[in-house]
Amino acid sequence: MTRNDLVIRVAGEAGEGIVSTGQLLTQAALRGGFHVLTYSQPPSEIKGGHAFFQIRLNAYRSYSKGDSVDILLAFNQEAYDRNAAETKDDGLLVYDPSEVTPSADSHFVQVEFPLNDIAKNQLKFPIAKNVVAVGALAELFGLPTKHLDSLIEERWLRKGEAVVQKNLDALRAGIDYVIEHVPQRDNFALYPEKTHSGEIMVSGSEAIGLGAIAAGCSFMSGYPITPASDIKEFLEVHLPKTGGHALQAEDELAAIGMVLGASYAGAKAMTATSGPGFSLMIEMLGLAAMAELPCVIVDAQRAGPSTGMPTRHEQGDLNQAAFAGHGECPRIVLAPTSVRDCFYQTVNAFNFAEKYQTPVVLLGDTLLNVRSESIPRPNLNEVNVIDRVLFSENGNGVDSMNGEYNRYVLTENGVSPMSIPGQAGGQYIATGLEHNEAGLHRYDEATHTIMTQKRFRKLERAALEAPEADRFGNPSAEIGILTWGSTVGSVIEVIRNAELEGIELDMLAPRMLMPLPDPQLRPFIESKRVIILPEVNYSGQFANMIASQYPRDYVRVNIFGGMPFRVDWLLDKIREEVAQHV
Amino acid sequence: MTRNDLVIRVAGEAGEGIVSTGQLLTQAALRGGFHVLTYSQPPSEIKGGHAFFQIRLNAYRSYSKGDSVDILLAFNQEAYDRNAAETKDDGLLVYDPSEVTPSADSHFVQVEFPLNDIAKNQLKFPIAKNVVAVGALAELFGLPTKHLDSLIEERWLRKGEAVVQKNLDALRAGIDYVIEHVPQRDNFALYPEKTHSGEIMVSGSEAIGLGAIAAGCSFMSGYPITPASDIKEFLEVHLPKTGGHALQAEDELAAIGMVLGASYAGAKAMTATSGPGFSLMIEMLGLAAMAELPCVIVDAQRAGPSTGMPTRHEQGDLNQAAFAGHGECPRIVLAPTSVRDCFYQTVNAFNFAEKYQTPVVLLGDTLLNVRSESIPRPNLNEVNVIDRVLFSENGNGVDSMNGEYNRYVLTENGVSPMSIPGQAGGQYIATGLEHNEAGLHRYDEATHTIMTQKRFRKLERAALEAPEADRFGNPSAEIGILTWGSTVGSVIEVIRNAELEGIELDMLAPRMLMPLPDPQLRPFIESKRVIILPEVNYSGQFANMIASQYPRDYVRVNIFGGMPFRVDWLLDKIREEVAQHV
Amino acid sequence: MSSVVTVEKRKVADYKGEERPTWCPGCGDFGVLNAVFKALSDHNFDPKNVIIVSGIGCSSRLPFFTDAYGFHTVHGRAMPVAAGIRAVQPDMPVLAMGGDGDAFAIGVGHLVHAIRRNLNICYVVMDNAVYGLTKGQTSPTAERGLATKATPQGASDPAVNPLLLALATGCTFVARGFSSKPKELADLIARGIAHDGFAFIDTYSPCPTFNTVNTFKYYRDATEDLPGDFDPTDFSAALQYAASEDPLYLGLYYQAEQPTFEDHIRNNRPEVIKDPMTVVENLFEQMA
Amino acid sequence: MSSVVTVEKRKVADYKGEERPTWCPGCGDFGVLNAVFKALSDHNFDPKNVIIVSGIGCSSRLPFFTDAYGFHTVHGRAMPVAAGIRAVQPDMPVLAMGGDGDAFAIGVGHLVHAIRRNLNICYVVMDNAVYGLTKGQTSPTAERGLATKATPQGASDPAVNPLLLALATGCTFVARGFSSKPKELADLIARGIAHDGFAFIDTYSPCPTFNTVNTFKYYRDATEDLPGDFDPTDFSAALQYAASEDPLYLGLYYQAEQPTFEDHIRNNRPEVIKDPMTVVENLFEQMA
Ligand SMILES: Cc1ncc(C[n+]2csc(CCOP(=O)(O)OP(=O)(O)O)c2C)c(N)n1
Ligand SMILES: Cc1ncc(C[n+]2csc(CCOP(=O)(O)OP(=O)(O)O)c2C)c(N)n1
Ligand code: SF4
Ligand code: SF4
Ligand SMILES: [Mg+2]
Ligand SMILES: [Mg+2]
Repeated sequence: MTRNDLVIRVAGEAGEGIVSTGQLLTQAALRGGFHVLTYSQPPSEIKGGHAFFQIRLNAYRSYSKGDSVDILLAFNQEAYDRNAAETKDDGLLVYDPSEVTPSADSHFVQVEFPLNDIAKNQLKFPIAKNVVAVGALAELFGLPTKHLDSLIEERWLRKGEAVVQKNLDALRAGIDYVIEHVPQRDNFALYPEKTHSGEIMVSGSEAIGLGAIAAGCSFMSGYPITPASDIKEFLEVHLPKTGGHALQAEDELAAIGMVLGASYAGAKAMTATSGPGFSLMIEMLGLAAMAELPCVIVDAQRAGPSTGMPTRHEQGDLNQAAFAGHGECPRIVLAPTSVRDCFYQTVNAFNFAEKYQTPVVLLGDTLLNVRSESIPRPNLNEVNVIDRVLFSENGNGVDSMNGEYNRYVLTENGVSPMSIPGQAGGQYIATGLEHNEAGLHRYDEATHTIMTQKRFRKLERAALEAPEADRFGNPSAEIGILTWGSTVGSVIEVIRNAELEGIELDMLAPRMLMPLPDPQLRPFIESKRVIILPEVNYSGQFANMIASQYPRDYVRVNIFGGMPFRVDWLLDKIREEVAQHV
Repeated sequence: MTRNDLVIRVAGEAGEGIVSTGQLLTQAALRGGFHVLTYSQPPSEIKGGHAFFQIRLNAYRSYSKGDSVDILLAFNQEAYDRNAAETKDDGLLVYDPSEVTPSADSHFVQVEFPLNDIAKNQLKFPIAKNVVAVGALAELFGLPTKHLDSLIEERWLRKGEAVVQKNLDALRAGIDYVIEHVPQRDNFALYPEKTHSGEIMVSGSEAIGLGAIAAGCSFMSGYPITPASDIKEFLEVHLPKTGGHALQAEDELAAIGMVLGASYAGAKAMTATSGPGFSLMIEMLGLAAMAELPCVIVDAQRAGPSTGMPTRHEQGDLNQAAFAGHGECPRIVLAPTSVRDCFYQTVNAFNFAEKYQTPVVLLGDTLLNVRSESIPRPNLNEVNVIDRVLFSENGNGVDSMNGEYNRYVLTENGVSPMSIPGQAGGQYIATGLEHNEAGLHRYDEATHTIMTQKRFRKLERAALEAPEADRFGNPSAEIGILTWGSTVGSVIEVIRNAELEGIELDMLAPRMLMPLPDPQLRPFIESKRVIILPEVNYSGQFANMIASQYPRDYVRVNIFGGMPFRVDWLLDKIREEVAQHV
Repeated sequence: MSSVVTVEKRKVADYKGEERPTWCPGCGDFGVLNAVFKALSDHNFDPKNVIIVSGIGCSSRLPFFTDAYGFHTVHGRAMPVAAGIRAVQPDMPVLAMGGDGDAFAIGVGHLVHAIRRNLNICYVVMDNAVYGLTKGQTSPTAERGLATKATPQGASDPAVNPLLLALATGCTFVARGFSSKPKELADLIARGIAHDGFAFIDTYSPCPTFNTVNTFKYYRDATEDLPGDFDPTDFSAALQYAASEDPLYLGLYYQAEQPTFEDHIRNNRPEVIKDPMTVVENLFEQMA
Repeated sequence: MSSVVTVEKRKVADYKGEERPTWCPGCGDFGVLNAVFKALSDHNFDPKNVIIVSGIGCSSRLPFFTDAYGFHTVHGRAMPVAAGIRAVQPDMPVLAMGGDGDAFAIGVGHLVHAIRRNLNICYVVMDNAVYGLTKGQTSPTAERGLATKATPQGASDPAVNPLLLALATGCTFVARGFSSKPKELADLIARGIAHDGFAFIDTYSPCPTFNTVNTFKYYRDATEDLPGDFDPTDFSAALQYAASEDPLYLGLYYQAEQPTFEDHIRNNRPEVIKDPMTVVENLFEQMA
C-alpha cells in the first residue's frame, strides 16, 4: 500500500517530553521533505494532566490537523484511554507495557515498546526516553536516518560530544527496536511522491511575528495571555535586532495605550492578545479610530465567553472585532486562513493601518497560532511595505488658504497626511474628541457629520483594496461555501474529498471581514444556488454579517465545542444539504 | 388663533440661570396642566460658553423636542446669533436691548425687554433677573399666576418671608411688563383643551433611578460620566432609604466588578455609564454572562466614537450593546422609547436580569436621559417585580442522583436556581471558566456545547416575553417605520403630521433589541410593502441587525450630527420615499 | 458540595472541597491553602458563611479547592468584586486570594482603592514573582534582571515593594507570610480575618516550575522573622522594616483601627428603612 | 498652528497655542499653564520638539492651549501613552498633565507602573480634589466628608496621599506645587523636565466652580515651603514630610538617580542594527 498521509500522536503526562518528542520528529520530517502540520492540546490544568502533540505528515500539503490518528504513541494509561477513540481502527498503537494495558477488544495493530526499560536499563540514560521514541516513530514511517542524526548533533552540540553520542545511541536503540519487532511496518511507511524543497517550519504566532518585522513594525507591547503570549515573546527577542522594542505592559489597557503612544510618535506599532485582553482594549480601539492612529491588534481567539477555555479553539470574536466600541467606530478586520497566511495578512494589517490611519484587528485563533506548518519560504522581494503619508511643508496636508498644516484635512479618500513629533509646523493635538480639520475639538452638526463620513470613507476605499480572498474548488459549482479564518483548512479538505465522490463545491473565504469586500462577495453570493456558512461559533457571527448586507437564504453550519471542524463530519453535513437541494 | 403647542427657548451664557429659569417655568407649566417636554444643550465647554434650555408646552402629549422655536428669550448677543435660525419666522423674540441687537432683516415679532434694568434698577435685586423672565414668559403664553406664586413660595420659603416677597415682586414685574408692552400676545397664548391631571415631571435619568428602586435594586456602583452621572447621584441619595447603597467606584472596571460581587451576594445590582465607560465594562459583561449573574448596565449613549461629543446625542452604541464581548456572550438589550418608558424598561431590565440570570443592557441616550417630561404617574400596584429563583434544599436545583445542589443544573428554559452565600449546601464557585452543572471548570467538547446552548436558551425564552413593542399609526398602512429608542418620539410626530397630508404610516419600535423579538418583528416585516429604518447613527446598526435575520429590502435613513431627528426633515425624507414607491 | 458540617469545632478537613488542587507538585500554593484551612478552622466558621474571592492565575484557583462559597473572577478584579459582596453581606467573612500578577500588575489600581476604603476583608497574595498560569513571565515583584524561560532577557523593571505600597496607601493591617511556614501563615491569616478593616498579607509562595531563582530555599535564606519586640502600631518602624531588602522580614508589620467601608455604608442608612415602593411613591409626590 | 519660532531665546508667548483656554474664570489651571510655558521657555525648547500628553478632565485640556505636539488621550491612560511615545522618541521631552481623578482614580494603576519603570517624563497632576469636567464629584484626593453639589453626602473614603504613594513605589523625583505660586511651580516643572527619570509633581490647582472648600485661600493657609535645609536625597525624611497633614509642604521632597525605562530600551539593542528584511531572512534560515 502506498500511503502519503499519516497522523502520529504522542500522548502522555504534560511536561514529560511530549512536546519535545513531537518537535524533534517534526523537524526531522521537514528536513526529510515531508509537508508537516502539527496540532497539540496543552493540558487544561497547570502542570501534569494529559497532553498530546500530533503531527500530520503528507506528501502533499495538508490543510487540517487530520480527523483521526494513524499511529498513537501512548506514554501512560490515561494517554491510551483518552486517545484510543480518535485512533483509526486499523491504526498502530505503540505503548510501553509497563505503563499501559490496552483494552481487550482493541482492534489496533499493537506494538509493545519497553521505552522506559530501554532508556533506563539498556542505555542507562533515562531522560533519553523521548529520543528513543523519536527513533522508533521515524523508523515506522520510514524517515532516512541522516536527518535525525544531524538534528541531534545540532541540538546537543553545545553540551559536548559525549551527550551527542548518547542521544545518537538512544535514537539508534529506538530504530533497532522497531526494525526487530515490527517487521510489517510497510503499512505505515510514507512514500512521498512529491516532496517540497526548502520549506520552513513556523507556528502561526511566529508567522505573525515575522510578518510584523517584515512590515516594519518597531514597537510591540503586550500582556501575557494564552494563546497570544508567544507573539510577544518572539518579538521581545527579535525586534531589538531591528532597533525596535517589545515589552510587557502592566495590563492590556496599558499595552494598547503604549501602542497608540508609539504610533503617535511615528512607529508602526502593535499588540497581541486574546479575547479577555481584547475586551479590555475596546475603549482605546475607539481612540485610535477617532484620532486616526495606525495600529495593529492581534486577537488570537480562544473559546469564550469570559475566561472560557483558554486552551481551546473558537471563532467567537468576530462580532467583537467588527462591532465593539461605542459610537461609530471604524476599523479594519483581517483574518488569515492558514499559518502561511498569518505572515502575509500581518504585513497587510500594517499596510492598511498605516495607509488608512486606522486600527486593524487581525483575527488569529488557537488552532492557527499554536500549530506549526511547513510553508514555502516567503519571497521577501515580493513583500510590499506601505508607510504612512506624511505632511510636507508647502505640500501635503497644508491648507492652501492659510498655509498651515491641518492634521485632519479633508481629502477624497479620507486619508490626511500625518506629522511626526519633531516635524516643524506639524504640531497638532491627537484627541478622542470630535474635531475639525485642524484637530481642534468641535461639537457642531456639520463637523461631526463630515468627520464621521471622512473616517468611514477610508474604509470604503480599503474594501476595494482587500487582499485577494482564499478560493478553492470548482468556480462553476452551484454550491458555495463561504467561510473565514482557520476553518478554511477543514473546508479545503472537505472539497477535495467531496470531489472524489463527485460533489462539486466552491469555496470563498474573504480575508478582509470588516469592511466586507463587496467585489469579492457579491458575484459569489449571486452566482450560487446554495451557500453554506460553516463557522466554529454558536450564533453564526460571519453569517449574520453576510446576511445583513446580502439578503438571501444561507445554510449555517455551526459547532462550538472548543474544537475545529472534523473534515468527515463537515462533509457529512454538506452531503445532507446537497441531498436536500437536489 | 387657538394654539396648543408652543416651544420656548431661553438662551444665554452657561451657568447664568438658563437652567433655573427653564426649570421654574417647566414646573409652573406642569402645575398649570400643560404637558411639558424639555430639551437642553449644555455648553461644550467647561464653564461659560453658550447654553440653552427649551420647553415645549402642549395641550396634548408631545413626543419630540419640537423642530423650531416659537418664543426665543435671548440673554445676550451670542444667544441671539446662534438661535435665531431655529426660531420660526413669525416667532417672538424677547431680548434685553442693552445686550442684544437683532439683525436688521429679522422677521420676528420683537419685544424689547429691559431685564437687567428691571432687576437692577427697578427691583434693586439683580439676581432676580431669571424670575422676572419667568414671569414675562408665563404671561406670554397665559399661565395662571397662582401656579407661579406657590412655586416661588415653596422654593424660597426656607430663605425667609422677605426673600419670597422679593421674588414675588420680581415675578409680578415680569408679568406687568408683558401686559403693558405686548398687547397682542394672544398669538402666543396657549389654550389647553385637554389638560392632564396629576402628572409628574421627571427626567429620563430620574425615571431610570425610580425604576431601579421600584424593581428592588439595592446596590449601584458607578463612575461619573456625562450624561449618566445623574443616575448615580440620584441613587446615592435615595437608595439608602430602602436599605440599599450606591457609590462611586474608582473606575468603570471597578463599578461593574462591584455590581457582580453584589449580585453574587444576593442583591439586585446595577451600574450606569456612557460609551467610554461601557467600553471598559466589556470584559466583565462576559463574566456576568458566563457565571450567569443578573445585573443591569445602563448605557446612556452619547455621540462617539471615543470621547466624541460628551453632550451630544447619538444612537451609536447598539452594536456595542448587542455584540461586544469576546466569545459567544449572551445578554439582553432593552431600549426605552420615552422618558416614561425609561421607568418601565428599567423595571423590565431588572426582571429579565433576575429571571434569566444574565446581564441586561438598557440603552438610554443624551436626549432621553437629560430631558424632562410630564408623564402620567406610574401605578405602582401594576408594577410586576420578579425575583431570582433560589435553590431550596431537597427541591429546586438539587441533583436527584446525588442529592447535591448543582448551581448550573440543566433545565428546559436554561435557568438554574441560584444560591446566596449563607445558604446551607448552596456553596459553589462562580467562574468565568467553562464549567459543568456543579460549576467546576471543564473543557471537554460536550460540556462547552451543552452549556453554550443552555446560556442561549435563556435568551430564546426571554425573546418570547419581550415587552410589548411601541406601536403608532395605522396598522394597515403599507409603509412601515421600524425604529428604536428615543427616535420613536420624532417618528410619532412624523406619523401624526403625515396623516394630515393623507400619508398613512405604521410604526413598530421593539423595546427588546437583543435577542430580537421575532413574534413582534416577523408579522410587521412581512406585511409592509416598504420599511423605513430611521436611526441616529452612521451605519444603520439596528438596520443591520434586522437585515441579518429578515432578508428583504429596507430603506435606511441615517443622520449623525449629534442631534435628534427633526420632524419636518424626516417627514420630507418619507415623502420622497413614498413618492418613489407609488 | 458536601452538606453542612454540624460538629461543634470544625477541623481542617471540613473546609476541603471535592476538587483536588491541580497545582504542580511542589507548588507553594499548597502550603497557603493549608494555612487557609487552618485559619478558617481556628475561627470555626461554617463554610457556608465564608466567601473566597480570587482573580485569575494558578493561585486564584484556590476557591475551587475549598468548600466555601467562592467567586473566581477575572484577572485583576478580585478587589471590586469583594467590595460589592461586602456592601451587600457586610457580616460574612470574605477572603481574597490571588497571585502577584493579579494583585500588582493588572489589579494594582483596585488594590490601592480597596485599601483606601479600608474594605473589611483579608487579602492573601501568593507571591512567586512570575505569572505561573501563563507559563512563567516575570511579574511586578520580580527583581530586575530575573530571567525565566518566557522572559529570557530578564525582568526589565525594578520590583514593586508590596508592603510599602500598602503602607503608603493607608492599609490598616500589613503582613508578610511564607508558604513554608504554615503555622505562622495560618496565624497571620486568622488575625487578618479577625482584623476590622483591610488585612493585606503578601505571602512568598514559590513556583518551582517557572521560577528557579526564588525557590523555597531562596526565601528560607532571605527571610527572617520581625524582631520579637517589634511594635506593629509604629508606622515609621513599619515603613523602615518594609523597605529592608536584606533580610526580608516575615510577620505583622502594622495594624491600626480606622473606620471601614462597611461602617460607611451602615452610617449612610437612615434609622427607618422603607419599602422600595413607598420610597418611589414619595418621590413621585415630590415630582408632581 | 503657528510656524516655527527661530529666535535664540524663546519667550512664554512662543508656547501659546491658537486656542484660548476654556477654563472657568478663576480656575487654578491657568496658573499651571503659565508655569508650563515658563518652564518650557527656561529650557528654550522648540515647541515642535515637545510632546504634552494628558488624560480627560478640565486640566487634561491643557495641551490644546499650547503650541507643542500633544496627545489628549482617554481618561486615566496618559501614562501608558507617554511610555509608548518615549519608547519611540526617547530624546524628546515629554510632559504629562492631568487631573487628580485621572491620575489617582482610574489611572492609578498605570501611575504605579510608570513610576516603577522610571519612565523619563515629567508628570504634573492638577489636584483640585474634585472631578471638574463632570461637574464636581469628589475625587480620591478629597478629604473624607468633603461635600460638593454632586456629592452632597460627602466623600466616603479617606484621601490618598499622592506623595506617599509616589515615594513608596520608587519615584525618583517627588514634589508638590501650587498653582498660585507660579514661579516656584515653573521652577519645579523645569527641574522635573531636567530630571533623568520619572518626575512627579502633585500640584494644588483649585476648582472654584465645584470645590468651595479647597480654595486658593485654603491652600495658602494650609501650605508651607519645605524647610530651607531640607535634604531631598533623604528618603525617610521625604516619607515623614510627605505624611504631614498640617502643614502641607510645598517643594521638592525627593530626588534620586536610577536607571530609566529609556536606558533599558537602549541597553536592549544590539550594537549592530539590522534591516528588518535581513532579520526576517535570518530567522527563515533558522526555521528551515
Ligand atoms: C485580562 C486578562 N489578561 C491576561 C490573562 C492571562 N493570565 C492568566 S493568569 C495570568 C497571570 C497569573 O499570574 P499571577 O497572578 O502571579 O498568578 P500565578 O499564576 O503566578 O499564581 C495572566 C496574565 C487573563 N486571563 N485575562
Ligand atoms: C472612561 C471614562 N470614564 C469617565 C469619563 C468622564 N470623565 C471625564 S473627566 C472626568 C474626571 C475629571 O476629573 P479630574 O481628572 O480630576 O480632572 P479635572 O476636571 O478636575 O481637572 C471623568 C470622570 C470619561 N471621559 N471616560
Ligand atoms: S506553574 Fe508555578 S504557580 Fe502554577 S501551579 Fe505550577 S508551581 Fe504553582
Ligand atoms: S470646573 Fe473647576 S477645574 Fe474645571 S475649568 Fe472650571 S474651575 Fe477649573
Ligand atoms: Mg504569580
Ligand atoms: Mg480634578
